[in-house]
Amino acid sequence: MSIGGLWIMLGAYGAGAAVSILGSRWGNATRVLGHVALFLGALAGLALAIQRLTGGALQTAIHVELPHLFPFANLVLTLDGLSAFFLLIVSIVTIAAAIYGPAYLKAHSGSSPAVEVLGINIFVASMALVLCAGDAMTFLLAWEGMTLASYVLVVSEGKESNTRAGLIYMIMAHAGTALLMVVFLTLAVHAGSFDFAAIRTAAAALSGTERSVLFFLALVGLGAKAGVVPLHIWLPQAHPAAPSHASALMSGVMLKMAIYGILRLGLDLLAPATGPLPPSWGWIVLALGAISAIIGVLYALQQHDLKRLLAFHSVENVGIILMGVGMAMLLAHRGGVADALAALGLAAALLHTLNHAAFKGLLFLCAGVVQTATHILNMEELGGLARRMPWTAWLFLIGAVAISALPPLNGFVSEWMTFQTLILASAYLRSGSGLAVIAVAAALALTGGLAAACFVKAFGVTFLGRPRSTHAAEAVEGAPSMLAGMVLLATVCVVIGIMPGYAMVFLDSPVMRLLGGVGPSQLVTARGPLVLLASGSPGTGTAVSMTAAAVLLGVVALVAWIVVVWPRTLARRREPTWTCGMAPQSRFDYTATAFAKPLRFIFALLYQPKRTVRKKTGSTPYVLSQLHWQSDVVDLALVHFYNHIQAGVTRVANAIRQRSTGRIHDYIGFVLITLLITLLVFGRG
Amino acid sequence: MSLDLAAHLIDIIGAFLLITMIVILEAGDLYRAIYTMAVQSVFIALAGAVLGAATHNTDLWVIAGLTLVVKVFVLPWLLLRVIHRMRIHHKIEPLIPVTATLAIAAAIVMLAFYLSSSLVSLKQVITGNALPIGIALMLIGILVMMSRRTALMQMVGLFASENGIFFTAMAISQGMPLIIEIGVTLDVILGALVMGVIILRVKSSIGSDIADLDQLKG
Amino acid sequence: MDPTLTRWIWPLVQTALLVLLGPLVTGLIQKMKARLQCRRGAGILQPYRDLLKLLRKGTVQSDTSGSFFRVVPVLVLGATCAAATLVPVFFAPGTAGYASLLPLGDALLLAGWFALARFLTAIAALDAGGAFGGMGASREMTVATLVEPALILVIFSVAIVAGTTDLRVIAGHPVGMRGSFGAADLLALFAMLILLLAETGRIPVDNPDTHLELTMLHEGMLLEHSGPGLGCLVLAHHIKQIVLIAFVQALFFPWKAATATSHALIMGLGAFLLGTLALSVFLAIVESSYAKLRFFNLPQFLSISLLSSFLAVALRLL
Amino acid sequence: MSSLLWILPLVPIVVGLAMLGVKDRRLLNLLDVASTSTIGVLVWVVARAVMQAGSLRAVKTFYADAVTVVFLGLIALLSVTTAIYTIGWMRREVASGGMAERRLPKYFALTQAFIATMLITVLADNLGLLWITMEATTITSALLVGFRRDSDGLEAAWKYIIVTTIGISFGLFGTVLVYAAAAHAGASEGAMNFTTIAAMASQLDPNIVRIGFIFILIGYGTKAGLAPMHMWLPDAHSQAPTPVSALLSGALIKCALFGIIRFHTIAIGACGPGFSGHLLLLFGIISVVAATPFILTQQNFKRLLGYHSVEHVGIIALGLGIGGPLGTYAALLHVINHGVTKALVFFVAGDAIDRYKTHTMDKIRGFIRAAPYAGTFLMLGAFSLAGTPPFSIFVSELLVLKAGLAGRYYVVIAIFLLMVIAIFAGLIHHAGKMAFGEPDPAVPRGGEPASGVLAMSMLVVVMIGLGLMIPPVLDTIFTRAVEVTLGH
Repeated sequence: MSIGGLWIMLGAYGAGAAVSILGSRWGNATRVLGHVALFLGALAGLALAIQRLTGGALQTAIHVELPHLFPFANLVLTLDGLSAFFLLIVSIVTIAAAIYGPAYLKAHSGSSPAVEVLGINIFVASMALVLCAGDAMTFLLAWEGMTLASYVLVVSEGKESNTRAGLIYMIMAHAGTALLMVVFLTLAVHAGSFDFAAIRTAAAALSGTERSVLFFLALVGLGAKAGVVPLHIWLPQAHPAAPSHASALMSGVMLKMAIYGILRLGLDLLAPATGPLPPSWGWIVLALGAISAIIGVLYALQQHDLKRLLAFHSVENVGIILMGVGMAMLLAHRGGVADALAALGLAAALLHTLNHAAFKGLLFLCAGVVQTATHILNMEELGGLARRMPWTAWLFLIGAVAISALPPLNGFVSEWMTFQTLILASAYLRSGSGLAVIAVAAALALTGGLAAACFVKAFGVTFLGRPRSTHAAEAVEGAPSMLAGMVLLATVCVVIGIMPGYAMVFLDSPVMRLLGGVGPSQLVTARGPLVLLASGSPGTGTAVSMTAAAVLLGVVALVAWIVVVWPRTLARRREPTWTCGMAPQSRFDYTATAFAKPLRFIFALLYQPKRTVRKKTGSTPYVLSQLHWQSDVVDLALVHFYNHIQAGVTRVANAIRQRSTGRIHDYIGFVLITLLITLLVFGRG
Repeated sequence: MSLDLAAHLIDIIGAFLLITMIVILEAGDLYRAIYTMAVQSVFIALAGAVLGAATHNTDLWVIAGLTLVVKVFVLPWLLLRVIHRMRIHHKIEPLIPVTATLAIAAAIVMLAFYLSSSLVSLKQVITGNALPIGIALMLIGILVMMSRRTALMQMVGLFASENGIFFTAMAISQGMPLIIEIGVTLDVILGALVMGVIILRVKSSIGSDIADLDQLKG
Repeated sequence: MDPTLTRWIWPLVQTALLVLLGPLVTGLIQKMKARLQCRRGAGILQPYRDLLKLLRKGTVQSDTSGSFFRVVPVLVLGATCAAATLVPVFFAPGTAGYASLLPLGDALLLAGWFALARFLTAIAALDAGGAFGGMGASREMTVATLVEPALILVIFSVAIVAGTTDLRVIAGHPVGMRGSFGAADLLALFAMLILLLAETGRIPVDNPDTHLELTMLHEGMLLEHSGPGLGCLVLAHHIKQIVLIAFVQALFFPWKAATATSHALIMGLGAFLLGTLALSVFLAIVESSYAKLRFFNLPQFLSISLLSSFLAVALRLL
Repeated sequence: MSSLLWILPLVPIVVGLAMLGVKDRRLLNLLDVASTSTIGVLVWVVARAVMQAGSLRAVKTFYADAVTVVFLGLIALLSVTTAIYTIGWMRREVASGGMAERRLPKYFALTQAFIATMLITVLADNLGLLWITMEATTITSALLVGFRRDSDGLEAAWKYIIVTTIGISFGLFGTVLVYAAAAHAGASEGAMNFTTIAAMASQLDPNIVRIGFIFILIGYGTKAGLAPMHMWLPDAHSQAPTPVSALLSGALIKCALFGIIRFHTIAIGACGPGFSGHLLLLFGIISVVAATPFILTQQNFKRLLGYHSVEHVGIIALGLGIGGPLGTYAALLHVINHGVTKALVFFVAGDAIDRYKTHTMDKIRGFIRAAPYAGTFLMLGAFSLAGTPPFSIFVSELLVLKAGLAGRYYVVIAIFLLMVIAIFAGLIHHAGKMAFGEPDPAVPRGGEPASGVLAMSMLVVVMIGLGLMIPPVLDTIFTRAVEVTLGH
């Protein structure tokens, strides 16, 4: 089945891409067929991944030789535990996106169906190929293919803003790829082959410093893709620009390809043959994680564009994932307790990867429905949608609770595991390093709090209160197929949240592939799938049962409902909201800007908020006839780093270009002088 | 004629060539530059003849004749026609002051000697300074092209520097194979024609010296 | 008694106790405040009366609010009660935490439940679509973001030693783990007391008994609720308060019965009641001797707790 | 079989002469396509023969080995596609009055002559003949550059012919020196033939060859557009009629490179791989660096492409300079890849410029909407030039990179990558702005000539094909070519 499954999956994606030749003439047919192919491919991928993950952790990797395309590198596909797990993620979100897609695109006829179908199929296919790549060449090809396809999706609507977003995205991604090329080619040179197997052995022979240099180069390259601060600037611009189900795939899945790359390089290819990794790796990844998490969520708080807000949250969640990865790198192969903790940390990271894919996908799809219904993404102009589109509202709420890491949904589980790893690790490391780990834990806590605040704002301002624009007032619920896709992802969130034990099985083979030792299913669910267990050494540790917790919540709430609120015996009236006696209107609602104001003040250092207030007074200066109030925050990285670079380069380039006179005598002079100098320098041996 | 006599003559001719080149370089008048170029070509032809006599290599005679015809008569005539058709004043205003150009020329000559001093093996062929003079001629020719404004001077400089190449070719290896020499000369004539055509076309359509055009830049 | 039965029984008994005593503590504090302010004040059972009254009243719901608005109160109550099951009151068989069939007692989950309750309350406040609700929600969430890290650090300062975040284990091993009550504990306790003020919404962070829009945080969010719904939220607030008080004791004064002998149980219960009384007094005194801080001074105030809790952790580790 | 070698250039010469007598545009186009495709077929045959025999020789001075085949293939491919593209392009030009009916025969004849000279250049074994035809390419193409007879065109033509002729004369001097060296090393018969000299390279006086190679590199480098001798290139390539630009950028500068490669081989034999390699490396990186600022701030579409040629010639020189089998392989591969892509982009540029009646890129908007095919090809070409897969240039740049890393030229690689990224940014910026958005209503929509689309699609197929695989046949050709170049 395995190899067959691989081919079926790729074939389906290929077919989906091929559908695009139908072109725009039969637009709907193209859309539907293309997404059907996408769906089937993802289904095959899902089956393949599950079969691979549940078929015993240590079974040998699937290994497929591709046709001999390049004389200097033979392309190989391998599917081991790690790849399979990420393939699982890709497939799940893709299935939802494929169900959701057609109706959404039908509503947004901004671009040609052919391009969209081609783009999304190749996009997903190349992500699958990145995961299945068994050699550097395939990896690089698929990696750039992924970038290119997503670029097509970003610019597919052809608006100026999209073009700009796409440009920044492409530049960052390409720079990242350049670094990856350097890393992989250096390895290939040493290995004498692009094959990962050969590279693995060759890397083991390298000196520690060489390996560290390569790893950090790769970390920067991959970080640019993962949106790690300060390489994140492209992300909040590019993700919103794409069609929503593509955004869901980009934010929910594509970033994870970078995580995969970090794991693949850090813990597999570049890892020393024996013994622990260089501590610097783990620490730096940990630091990046903490910074990205906090900065990401802080900037998310100040966004009023729904999709931009979600994009910034991807930065945050990548940070959280990196925390787990960092712990795993820090503790891996140190023996005893450390190994168990490393496994726990890696499991946490991987589980959060899956969770984030689920709820971030869900949230982007919801945002897509809102966009479809109102053609607005600016929260300030939305509001009151809950009554007109209850399904979307409830699903968004589920996503919000999950991403805010609140029980009883999946976000809490993975963050709980991360927390447990951090505390147990700090107890294990003691002293300074232990304290550093605790600091990271505090950062994680802060992140959680901010995320909650941010999503109270996002949900409340978007869906509750009164509609603040006619579009919002006339919104209609999304098409059933769109809702179906969202429900699928919501189900994943709930199931993993309430019964996380059953997800541990999937984590076994990736964790054991990278760390050896015992998998999470022995560590975390040693006491059966209903109880989660976080413990370094046997006999100690913390146990929690999400199932029981959820049941408790349900029972109490149900009892309270039946006993107290539900009974109809009591009178129930509806009156306007109390607004100190004035007639309430939508302008009384708390806006997103207002909601985020306290935090804007507290973290002013980071935001450097600019506010401009223009008052127009009437006859007397005491009567305001008009008040214009505007406030915006800056992205420090953008303002203090990237803009300077761009300006500088342009200035230099212009300066040089001004020099060129266009006089033929100068041309001749250059030739002559070059000749003379060259003769003078190299003329005599 | 014996070889070392030939070598001696070639040396003298080389000296004359350098002199003519310097005259071209600081020529303030188109006609003078062109005539000097013709004279220089005469010396090239002479060199060919001398070598031919010395080495009994009939090809060299042909080459000498060819040079005489093309470089001494055809090209100057062509240039003069162009001048005539353009009816331009034939003063040459230098872009770089003449003294400076002369200094550069001196530097070039020294560089040429410096370089050729490493080419021991060639010394044995023809004693004397054929090679450095050849290099110097060619480079100074280019110097003329870059330091004088009018397009015609650029053509003159080009031909002069080609003289340098021919001289070197004869001096260090009794000329290139005949057929190649002919082809090269043919190219030179063709090139000259095309250049002349372009110059005239610009003069007629825009009315300015083409070497002054600098619309395309950056 | 049958051990499996006890495993099931004790958490429920303790939870029930907390739920029942919740309003009483509030009443107690109100009474003491009144006394300190030389008023007679209402009887300490007043909160119960208020609750009963609320549950019997009809509801007036804002015409803009929707289904969320009605569902949230019960969910908040549910979350708070779920949190209540996690904190040991007087009985904490130390080993039970790790091995018990029904692992209740994880401090992180406790924090999680409170966060959920707060999240939902804030959302309901926005649903009404008034400025007060929004302001309350905004400020409450802001304070929460500052409280969370400190709370986590306090928990960790203890958990590092215990090697677990299970409160029943922490409370179950009074001497064995931490030895005497050291400097680290003192710092952590100090931090926790500040958090107690913040989380229970009391002066100087919040003012529980005013509806002046400029001062209120938590009350602002409840403004539009009425009848049973409001009842649920108020009750949830009472419970949250006592749960936090119990939480403080579980972390720092873990005098719990380790075995199910009647003697030990009575001792544990007594200890709990005394501790609760003490903390109530503390709250009352602080409330009546301080003024409410300006909202934008809160960060400094809370950062004190953040710092001291971090120092506590540092002392533990270094 | 070997007689094909002199028949090959004869085809365009004969056809060209015939064209002078033809007035009808369609017939001229037909002849054009016919002759070029004949060339294509003949090249195919020659290639097969060379693959079997290893090398071919005719009338003592025509010679073809694997390197020749690589360049022949490029010239043939570009001539054919250009001929096809010219059909539609010429129709537009004549209709818009850009090209007078009566001058058509001259134009086509010149093109044929141009192609013929290029063919002889790469077929010549005699280095003198190589020089002569190289100069001839300058003369013929200069006439084509200035064909429109407007001030800019003539200025460009003048700069082009003067500067490259200077370069070429340096080339001649270098040739003379090497020839002398060979003559003195005792080669009497055919002392000017590449094969002879290469065979006895080790006996040449390294000092002479060193100076000779410098002259060759600067001289032919001028024609190849290596910085800092490149300045004429953007002028000429931007002013020439579009099909000619495509040939200039795609094929002609490669012919100059062919000359350099020949002498590179000799230099390797005479003074070891170090000397010529390092010079090429130096000028390669200089070209890449020099091109960057002009690409970033360029406003004129065709000038942008001109500077891009400078960059890519630099990359080829880089590959040659890094040397070794891998680097040389990469360089030769890049010769093909860049030729194909650059021709494609010039075709697109021609369409865009005719459509929007401007060279300034800021005025070009929504090209994809206006011309779906050309617009899409523009983006594809831009990404290919920028070196992203699945396009061919990615592969060759990857190999250059790998060779550089293997040779531990870390500094060079670092500079190279920085520049490539900057250029990428500039290129995608320009292309994106042109391709997307809404064209203003005045711009004609659709109506793309089938011939143009066909020509472009042919190139795109090659471009993507070579990006996805290197067929074994090509691989063997390139491997042989590498051996020849490195003188094994």
